Formats: sequence, C-alpha cells, structure tokens
Amino acid sequence: MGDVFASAPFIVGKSEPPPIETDIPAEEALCPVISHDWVNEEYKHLVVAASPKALTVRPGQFFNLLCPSPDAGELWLRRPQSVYRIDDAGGRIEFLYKCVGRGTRGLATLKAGDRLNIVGPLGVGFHLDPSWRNIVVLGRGVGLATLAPISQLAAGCGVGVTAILSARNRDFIMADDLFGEVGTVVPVLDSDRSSDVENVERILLGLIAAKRADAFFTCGSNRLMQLMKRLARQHGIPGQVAMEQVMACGLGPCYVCVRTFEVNGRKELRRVCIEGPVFDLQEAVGW
Amino acid sequence: MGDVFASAPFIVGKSEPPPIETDIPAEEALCPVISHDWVNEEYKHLVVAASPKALTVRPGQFFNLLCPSPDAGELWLRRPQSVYRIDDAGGRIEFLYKCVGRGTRGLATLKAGDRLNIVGPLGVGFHLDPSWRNIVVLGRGVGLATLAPISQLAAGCGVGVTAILSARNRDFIMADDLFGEVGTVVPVLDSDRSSDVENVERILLGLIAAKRADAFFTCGSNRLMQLMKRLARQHGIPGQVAMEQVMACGLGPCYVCVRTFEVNGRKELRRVCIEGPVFDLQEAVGW
Amino acid sequence: MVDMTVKIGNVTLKNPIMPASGAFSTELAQVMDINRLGALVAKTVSREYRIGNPPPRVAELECGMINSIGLPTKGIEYFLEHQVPDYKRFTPPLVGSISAQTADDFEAMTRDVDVPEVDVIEVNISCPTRNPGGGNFAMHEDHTFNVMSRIRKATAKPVWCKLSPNAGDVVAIAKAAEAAGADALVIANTILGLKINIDTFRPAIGNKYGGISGPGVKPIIVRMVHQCSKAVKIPIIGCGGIVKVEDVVEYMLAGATAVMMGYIIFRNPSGMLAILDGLEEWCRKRGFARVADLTGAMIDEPPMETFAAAAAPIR
Amino acid sequence: MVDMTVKIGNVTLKNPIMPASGAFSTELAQVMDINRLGALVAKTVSREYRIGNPPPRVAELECGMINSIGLPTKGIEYFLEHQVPDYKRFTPPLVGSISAQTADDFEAMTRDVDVPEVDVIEVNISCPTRNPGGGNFAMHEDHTFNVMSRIRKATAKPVWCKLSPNAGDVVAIAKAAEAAGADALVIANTILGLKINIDTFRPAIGNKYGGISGPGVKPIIVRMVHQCSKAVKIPIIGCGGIVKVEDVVEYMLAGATAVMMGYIIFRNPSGMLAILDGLEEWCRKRGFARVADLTGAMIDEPPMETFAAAAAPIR
Ligand SMILES: Cc1cc2nc3c(=O)[nH]c(=O)nc-3n(C[C@H](O)[C@H](O)[C@H](O)COP(=O)(O)OP(=O)(O)OC[C@H]3O[C@@H](n4cnc5c(N)ncnc54)[C@H](O)[C@@H]3O)c2cc1C
Ligand SMILES: Cc1cc2nc3c(=O)[nH]c(=O)nc-3n(C[C@H](O)[C@H](O)[C@H](O)COP(=O)(O)OP(=O)(O)OC[C@H]3O[C@@H](n4cnc5c(N)ncnc54)[C@H](O)[C@@H]3O)c2cc1C
Ligand SMILES: Cc1cc2nc3c(=O)[nH]c(=O)nc-3n(C[C@H](O)[C@H](O)[C@H](O)COP(=O)(O)O)c2cc1C
Ligand SMILES: Cc1cc2nc3c(=O)[nH]c(=O)nc-3n(C[C@H](O)[C@H](O)[C@H](O)COP(=O)(O)O)c2cc1C
Ligand code: FES
Ligand code: FES
Repeated sequence: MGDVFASAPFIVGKSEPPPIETDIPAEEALCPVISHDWVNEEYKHLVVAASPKALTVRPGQFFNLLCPSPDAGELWLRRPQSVYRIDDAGGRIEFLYKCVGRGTRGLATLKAGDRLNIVGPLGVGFHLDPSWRNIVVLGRGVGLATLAPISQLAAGCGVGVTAILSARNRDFIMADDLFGEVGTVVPVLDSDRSSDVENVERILLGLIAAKRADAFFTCGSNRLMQLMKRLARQHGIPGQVAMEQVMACGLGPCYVCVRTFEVNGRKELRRVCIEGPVFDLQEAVGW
Repeated sequence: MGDVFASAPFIVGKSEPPPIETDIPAEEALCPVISHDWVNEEYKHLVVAASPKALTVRPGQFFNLLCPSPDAGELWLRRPQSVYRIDDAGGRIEFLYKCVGRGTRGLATLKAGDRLNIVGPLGVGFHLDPSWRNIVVLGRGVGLATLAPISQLAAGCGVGVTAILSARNRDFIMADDLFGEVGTVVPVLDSDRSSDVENVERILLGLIAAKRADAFFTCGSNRLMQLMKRLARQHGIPGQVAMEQVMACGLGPCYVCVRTFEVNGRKELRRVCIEGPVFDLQEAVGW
Repeated sequence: MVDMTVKIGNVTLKNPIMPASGAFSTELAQVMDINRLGALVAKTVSREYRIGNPPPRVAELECGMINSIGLPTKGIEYFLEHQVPDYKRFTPPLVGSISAQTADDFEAMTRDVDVPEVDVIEVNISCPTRNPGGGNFAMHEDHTFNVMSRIRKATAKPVWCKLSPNAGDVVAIAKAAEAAGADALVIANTILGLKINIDTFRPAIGNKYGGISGPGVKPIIVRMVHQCSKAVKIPIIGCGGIVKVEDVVEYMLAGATAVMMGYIIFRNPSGMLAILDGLEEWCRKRGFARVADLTGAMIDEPPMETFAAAAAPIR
Repeated sequence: MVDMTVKIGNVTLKNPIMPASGAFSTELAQVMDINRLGALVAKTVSREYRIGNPPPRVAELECGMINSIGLPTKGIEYFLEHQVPDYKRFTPPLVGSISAQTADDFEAMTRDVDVPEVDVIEVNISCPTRNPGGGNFAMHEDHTFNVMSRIRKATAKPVWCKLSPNAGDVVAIAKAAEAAGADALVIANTILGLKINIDTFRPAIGNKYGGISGPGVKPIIVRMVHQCSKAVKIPIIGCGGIVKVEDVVEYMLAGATAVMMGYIIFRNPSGMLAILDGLEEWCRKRGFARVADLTGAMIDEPPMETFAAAAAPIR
C-alpha cells in the first residue's frame, strides 16, 4: 500500500467526513441521492437526503458540490448550486441545475443511491421583511431555481407572490408548477417576444400600480436585473439580487468569487460566496 | 467544450484505436471481457475476446494492459501480463494474475462486458525445438501462468511435459488441471517442505536420468531458476527462462525494463520487453 | 498515544498540520473546528489596499488548479485592527504573512506586524501572481539575502521565509535565507503556469499566467524539500499538493518538520482535520511514538526490491 | 483538406506531430505506421557506451510518471553504423539527439553526427536524470550560449536546442540559444522530482531523483513556450504532457510550431496517430485551412465571459 493515489479524505462518495460540533453552521457531508431526473433537455432536478444541518439552509443560500467527473480526469474544484427546494418534513434538499460544462455534466451522471459530497449551507440568503404583503420575483434560466425557495417561504408566511418567469420558450419555463402553488405565474417568452424588456417593464409597472410590489427579487439575467434596479430606484422599492461567480472555496478565504458593487458612489469588490450570493439590488453593478 | 480533460485517445474502454495494417505484428486494441473470476484469494483468471492479431500471440509473449484505476486517481502506466491461455478456436486469450498493487487491483475490478485496452502481442516467446521429445517446466507463483501455454503447445506437438508446480500450499497450485491435461503434474509445496531446493533437485535429477528432460523451462522463482540453471549446465540441457521487470513502453524504446545478463563472461543489460521476456537460461543472472 | 507536537525553531506546534496562506481565514470556522490546527496562517497582507487581479481568478488543470488572485488585501492597518483580533478568538499560534515591493517596505512591514498577537512572521517573497514573469525576491539569492537580513534585524519574532518553486536553484535561495537569519523555510509557493481556453483562444484566467497548486506539483516540491533539507539546518515546512495522510508522510520523510495545505481546503474543507486524525493513526500503526521522528527519515538508498536487484552489476 | 505542414527554419515537416527523444525508436513500428509522423526523433546518444541508472527506472505519480533512465546508449559509433541506417528504412526526416559532458565533446559529437542521413541535430543539454542536482548546460545562460555557439560553428545542419524546465529564467536561456544560432528550441525536457515510497521509506526509483513527464507538467511548459515565443524569433517545439488533440492546440496557440510527445507513447502506442488525425479534424471543424495558423494564435487578452466582466472596474 505504499502507493496510494487520490485517496483524498472524501473522494466523491468514498468515506464519511468527521462529525462536526453543532455550533458550527455548515458542514461537509455525504448525501444519498433520492432521485435525479431531466426536466427538459438542458436542466436536471436533483433530490438528496439531507442532514439536519443541511436542512437549516435558507432561501438564497447555496451548497458547494463535489461533482463526480464526466471523463477520465478528476474534477478539482467544487461547483456551487443554490438550493431549489427545502423539504424539511421529508429531510430532503433539492437542486435544479443546467448542464453547461464538465462539472454539471459530471453531476448529471449521479444515480439514485449514489452519494454526493456537499459543503453547506453557505452564504447570505434572501431577507423577508415581515411588513411586506406582496413581492415580485423575476427570474430567467437557472435564476428560477434560486428564486423558488424564497417564493415558497413568502407564500408560507402569507405573503402574495407574483413570479415573472422568463425563458426561451414554453419548454424552458421550469418549476412553474412550484411557483403556481405559491402565487401567480406570469411566463414571458422569447418565442412570442413577451420577454422583451419593454413588455416586462409594462408588467412590473402594472404590479407596482396594483400595489403588488412591496419588494423585488431577481436572479439569472443582467438585462432583467438592470430593469428591476431602475424601476426599484424610481419607485422606492427594496430589492434583492442573487449573484453568481466562479468559486473555489465557497467559504470566504480565497477571494476567487469577487464581483463589483457600488456603495454610495464608490465601486468595490465583494465575495459572492460569503458577502452574498444575495445582495442589495441597488448596490449590484451587473455587467 | 473548451475544457476537455484526460480524453486521451483510448481511455480505458472509451474509443476504438485506429485500424492497423496487417503487416504490423502488434496492435493497441479494446477487448471485451468474457469472464473474470477469482482462482483463490490472490489470483484472478481473466478471459477476453481477442482480435485475429492478438490471437497470433505465442507462448511466453505478453500484452501490456491499460488497467482501470482502483481509486480516484488515474493509472498512468500499463501493466505487463503474459498470456496464460490462447483459445484460437474460441477467439479468446486468457490471463492469470496475482493482485499485488494498484494496477492489478484496478484490473480486478473489470466485469464481464467491460472492455480492456491491451497492447500486443509483445516480446520474444518460448522456443520449441522439433527434436525435443520431453520437456520439464518448473514454475512458481505467477510463473505458472507464463509456463502454461508452452506446455499446451508442447503437448499439442506430441512432446511429453512434466510440470513441477511450486507453491505455498495446495490452494496456490493453480492451473494444475490445465497442466494435468497436457502432461504429468508434480506439485511441490512449502507446507510439506517438498518445495525445498534439495527435493526439487532430486526430482529434476530423476527426470534427467529417466531421459524426460530434453529441455528446461522456468519462470517465477529466482531460487528455482538458479537450481535449473546449474543442473542444465551440468547436464548440457538447453534451458529458457521468462523474466519480469517493471516496464513503461513494453515495446523497446524506453530502456525502463532492463535486467542483467551474462554472455561469455561479460555482464550486460538487456530489455525484458523486446529482447525477452524469454531468455536463454544460462545467460540469465538472477538476483 | 502519539506525540504530535513539532518544534519549528523556538515555536512548538501541537501538530504539524497548518493551512497555507491565501487558502485560510477564520471564516473556515463555518465548517470546522480551527482550534485543532497546528497554527493559523493569515492571508498575505501588504501595506496598501490592493484590489487584486481580474476574474476569473481560478481554473481547473489536469491535476489541480491555477489561480491568480493577485494578493488582494485591505492593507496593514485593517489587518492589525480587525483581522488580528479576529484570529485571536482562536487558540493556535498566529502566523502573519507579509508582502512588499521593496526591501525598505518589507522592513517597515515587519516592524508593523511585530505586535504581541502575531506569533510568527511569514515572509511571502514568492507570489507568482503579482509579477507575471515570476520575478520576485525569491527568484534571486542576493535579493533573498538582502530582504531577509533587513527583516531579521527588524524583529525578534520567528521569521519563516516562503520560497518560490520557480527559482532555478532553490537550494541557493534556501541557503541565502538561512544565512540571513530565517528561522524556517516554507517550501513552496505556487508554480507559474498558463492554461489556454481552446474554444475562446484566450487565457483561462484573467491575469493570463497563474500559480499552479494541487496534487500535480507535489513531486516537484517534495524534491525541493529534500534538496534543501540537505543544505540547511533550519526547519522546513512542506507545502504543495497535499491531499492525504500519505502526502504529509512523504513531505516529512523528505525533511519537512511540518506542512501547510491550500488546495485541499477548497476540495474538502474538513480535510485538514481528517488528515490530522489519519496521520496520528498512521504513526500509531507504524509504531512511531512521535510524529517528529518522521522528519528526514527517508532512507537515502535505492529501492531493494527484486527488480532493483535484477540489474546488480550496474550499481 | 487541411494543410498540415509546418516549417521549422528551413525544414518542412509534413505535420507537427513528433515523438520525443527517449520515448521513440523504430521498434514502435511493431504497433504503428511510423512513416506518418512529422519526424523521427532518436534517443539521445553520447560518445561512449553508457549503462544508465539502476532500476526501477520509472514510477507512477499523481499525474504522470517519474523516470530516471540515465541516458543509456551504445555510443556514437553504434548509432551511426546501426541505428541511423535502421531509421533510414523509414521516410520522415531523422532528428538525431546528442549529449556530452563538455563543450569540446559537444562540438566533436556534432561533427560526428553531421552525416547526410541525419536531417536535424537536437542538442540535449537538459536531461535531469544524469545529474541529480538538475545541473546541466541548459540551467545557465552562458553555458548554453557557449555550447550552442560551438555546435553552430561545427555544422550547417539545422540545430534544435532542448531546454530545461528546471531553469529559473528559461527565457534568458532561450535567448542565449537563439543568439548562439540555434534554429529552433524544444521546450522542454522533464522536470526534476522525487517520489518516496512511504512503505519502504526509500525513493521510488533507483536514481532517487527523476524527471517528471505526463499531463501534470503541461501547464508549466505551456507557460514557458508562451514566454519564450514572445522573446525569440526562432520556432519553438512544445513538449510536455501532451495526451490529446486539445493539448497540441494549446501548445500551438501558446506559440509552438510543432510538438513532441513522450509519455503518451507509453500509454497509447497508437496515440500519436490518433492525435494527428484528430488535429486535422479539429482544424477542419474550426475552419483552419492550415494547421500552421494556430501557432501563436492565443488572444493575449483576458477572458470575456460574463464572470470576467462582472468585476469590470478593476481592469
Ligand atoms: C451561488 C451560486 C448559485 C448557483 N446556483 C445555481 C443553480 O441553482 N442552478 C444552476 O444551474 N446553476 C447555478 N449556479 C451556476 C453553477 O455553479 C455553474 O453553472 C456551474 O458551476 C458550472 O460548472 P461546469 O463545470 O458545468 O461549467 P464550466 O465548464 O466550469 O463553466 C461553464 C460556465 O459556467 C460558469 N461557471 C463555472 N464555474 C462556476 C461557478 N463556480 N459559479 C458560477 N459559474 C460558474 C463558467 O464561467 C462558464 O461560463 C450557481 C452559481 C453560484 C455562484
Ligand atoms: C513480461 C511480464 C509478464 C508478466 N506476466 C504476469 C502474469 O502472467 N501474471 C502475473 O500475475 N503477473 C505477471 N507479471 C507481473 C505483473 O506485471 C506485475 O505483478 C504488475 O505489473 C504489478 O502491478 P501493480 O500495479 O499491481 O503492482 P505495483 O504496486 O506497481 O507493484 C507491486 C510489485 O510488482 C512489481 N511490478 C510493478 N510493475 C511491474 C511490471 N510492470 N512488471 C513486473 N513487475 C512489476 C513491483 O516492483 C512490486 O514488487 C508479468 C510481468 C512481466 C514483465
Ligand atoms: C487561491 C490561492 C491563494 C493563495 N494566496 C497566497 C497568499 O496570499 N500568500 C501566499 O504566500 N501564498 C498564497 N497561495 C499559495 C499557497 O499558500 C500554497 O503555497 C500553494 O497553494 C501550494 O499549496 P497547495 O498545493 O496545497 O495549494 C495561494 C494559493 C491559492 C491556491
Ligand atoms: C523514459 C523517458 C526517457 C527519456 N529520454 C530522453 C532522452 O534520451 N533525451 C531527451 O532529450 N529527452 C528524454 N526524455 C524527455 C522527453 O523527451 C520529453 O522531453 C519529456 O518526457 C516530456 O514530454 P512528455 O510529457 O510527453 O513525456 C525522456 C523521457 C522519458 C519519459
Ligand atoms: S469562493 Fe473563496 S472567497 Fe468566495
Ligand atoms: S519497457 Fe520500454 S524498453 Fe522495455
């Protein structure tokens, strides 16, 4: 046994991380995969059994996943995915993700019964103010996954939710059933040009006029974020945006995941993993 | 797809090597695994479907195997294994190997239906002189695997075979059925001390006296090789020995697999992969 | 019971497992009990606020990662006022890491971090992500000697000098650091590399060149640790590519007294503690009463296996 | 139809795929049609018979292998009498690789191999397995200049100089080789490393230190190719860790005109031809009419993806 290769402590699915004291908020854990299905040709829905600590995840927070490799090489960095659904009663957390590169292609190979190494819950989640009666969430693409749990939580607190879901066409409006359960769904599509900024602006202005917009939440599109930011500023509506950036540690030390923010006219870099991923909409700069 | 890792042309079982012209003696090929069973707690018997070129392998030649990895790291070097049985009619070649390290532990994970990337047939095999009526093979451990096909070939040519099989105990006398089919088996064991050099010497002397030793073949034990070498020299019996050495290319260029030989009193290094693995018994030095 | 303590000059660590600068902060307490570590090693700090390099700041390689963070820092004042007290909520000794562009500033920085709360000063003269040519003090014997001498005179605290694996003759640099009065050497920082995205034809990371870390660099750095351990008397801290117990053993056999780990923190945030536990277990199984006995225990003779012996006369 | 020819000085190769010295011989014709290669590169030869280093001569690493063969050779006479004619049974140009301990002998060796059958002389001043310290001509600018100047004066044949990745400032060495009249640079030989067997506590290979090759070294050598391609005008041949089409593309984008491969021959003896076919296919798909257009085509600007743009003001 003089020759031991890549026996890193917790090779995907190999051995159990040491138990962590309870006052430590996050953990590295191995989660059995419960189910893993294609939602459409690009997106997959992953359900894993979660430990009590993982179940403390709040909407907008994320986990950093050690994806299995899709090829003969190893994957050396984790991939962040925000929580898509928190099933407290069932002891499960769910992810909804798009297959884009090696990491997500590798993740897609997991089968029910396999185990996935996750680190989390991580980051700053969405904030829900008790005074809000009605919120608007506006998402596109993977942003829908990130916005789902805050919509659920809001509905659970008796807050009205309007979910504007933007997509290429009908097939890519995902989770509309989930959003439908918790509020009103307004799909806007590229295929019929209803996703044009002008149209989304009309819809948002309508909601503001109807007093159905006490707060804005957005994720997944720079174009839509800029729109929401402008309207929020004009109408004095508090807003939150969930951001993405390539990560390494996911925990704060490495400063890999920085993005630009603007606070009182001064630009600064913040780490998406620990100062976010949810930020004040007015401070986000976009690209 | 800008990120492609370890998509080396023929990752274990991934894609087919290009076809090779027929006048080229060896090839890199993917072979479906037919069966793969434990013979005892240390040895495994692997049967693969072979191409016509692989089937041209001669006793004593070997293949260089791209073993799958037993852990999360890759295996970077091939592992040589001599052919244990050539089933021309069935289009199969067989290996009998001992699990000793990462490579053979990885090899052991292959299941029927998997594909194994092999390079071969390689090296210089045993020579069978038409004038020999009776030969003696003396092997121990993995050496038995290497000696099996020459015994089969000899029997097929009507040559008498005495196979002295040395092992720790009865459980490690492998392939005695195969040797039994082709000649007389003389098991010698550590457990009853019949494997002592003195006893093996007595047996060999008996065979020489009985004119049942026109040629000697050995593999797998330095101690037994030295004995056979001495008796062969004393009695003018031609001998051949199959040698091992750690390899890289298995083809000749790299000079990794050298061992010492002595020719006309002068020591020299030879490459086991291409100048062997079968060498003249009197030229082998041992260790 | 295995004695896991190691001595680096006059600093005794309760075990040889440390994080590497730039991969660690107290934020790791989110997922692990950082009080179990041999020491806490802070991210490199420089005098002024530095924003760092443009994203993407990392990419994956065949056997690890390439990074070019560019030493972002909030500057020395922020470090002393906010980060040092933050570290002091925890028990292991604090290693502060400093960087500067001139020997003058290195000397001044040394005086600045020479506060009671900082137990050790690590001198980062080897960050390849600041100068894309890889040119830094640790690339040159005389620069190393000069800057380390100035630092030595400026403080009575233990000073650890972090070397660059990009230097052609790392042994000469090690000797220069020792001669200048360094208490220990950290071998090493990252190796300068380039990854090109063959879809976009552009570098994979924002700063073009970056530092390679992770398992692929280990055999190079283990060699440097061994070479230097034969040439200097001060302790060596091995750093590069450690992801498992066996890697720590290999570094210690090569001559390291302790180790630091960066990459593994990203892969397995609880990995350092798993390795710590595993190392103790390994020592127990192999009959080592003190982990310190592994240091330099490599038998500097060829392997003795059959196949080595098989070519006897060429010895 | 993609034009696969490349020009290295006044030598035109029918494609940029070559084996690396020490991993190739005509014995490879056992498994592949070696006439398809861009050139044949012989194992390094020195004047006298050399037995090489004690086995084991290789071991596996995390991401490739370590070797210390020790340049065994039957000597220059045997090379000229037996090996050269053997190579001449095949059609690609023959690159002879020479090694010597002194500049005098290098000059004499050059005259010796200056025979009509040898098309190119590759000068191996960079083998790390001969001197465990890694010290060879290619570690020093002036030694490189000196020996290459002597060689240049001794022959009118194309001379390729094989550099060492162990040099601290490989760009300076590259410039010295160019100034001395080298027609091309081969970047690079193996990187010096050490693997210790943690069962036996001994080095894993007979010579203790060895040269690292295989995929793990690629990002280091790609960086060196890029650095040197900006500093010299002569063509560069990239060598280190190539195992797939994409690796060849990466080397060429970084500035290489052609490539050499060692390790892949051990892993996939028919791999070089699969890569050759795949490279042509890649060029066709990407609309490159000539493979030579890849050379130096890296866009030397940061990535433009969303996430790069996300930190705009720090540009
Ligand atoms: C906090 C956070 C939450 C996220 N939640 C979701 C989610 O719920 N569903 C979902 O589909 N995706 C989500 N993402 C994006 C997801 O992390 C990336 O799609 C994934 O990492 C890409 O990995 P890959 O190897 O498949 O692609 P790669 O080949 O690595 O890259 C493909 C593309 O993804 C980008 N990318 C690569 N790594 C990261 C990374 N670590 N973070 C962000 N982008 C990256 C690259 O820049 C590139 O544009 C989230 C990202 C962050 C930061
Ligand atoms: C021509 C030839 C024919 C062989 N035929 C057989 C056979 O029929 N059955 C069988 O069980 N074994 C055979 N071997 C030995 C077999 O190759 C090794 O057992 C195997 O390579 C060990 O690989 P590993 O990764 O499992 O062990 P490792 O962990 O790599 O090494 C374990 C032990 O095997 C030795 N070893 C490692 N690599 C090689 C190698 N390439 N060649 C020889 N020894 C090595 C090591 O020195 C060490 O002592 C043959 C070897 C050669 C050279
Ligand atoms: C993201 C990242 C940031 C780093 N920042 C620093 C730093 O600020 N100061 C420093 O001395 N080394 C820094 N390093 C180098 C590491 O401390 C360490 O020397 C190197 O990563 C090798 O160890 P590893 O292979 O275990 O990661 C950094 C490395 C990485 C990966
Ligand atoms: C077993 C082996 C032997 C080698 N012998 C030589 C040699 O004789 N001359 C030489 O210039 N390079 C030699 N090299 C170095 C290779 O030519 C090449 O530079 C190096 O292996 C990097 O390429 P790779 O990663 O594709 O193997 C040798 C490499 C290996 C692995
Ligand atoms: S990913 Fe490391 S700080 Fe955010
Ligand atoms: S293994 Fe390469 S020459 Fe024998």
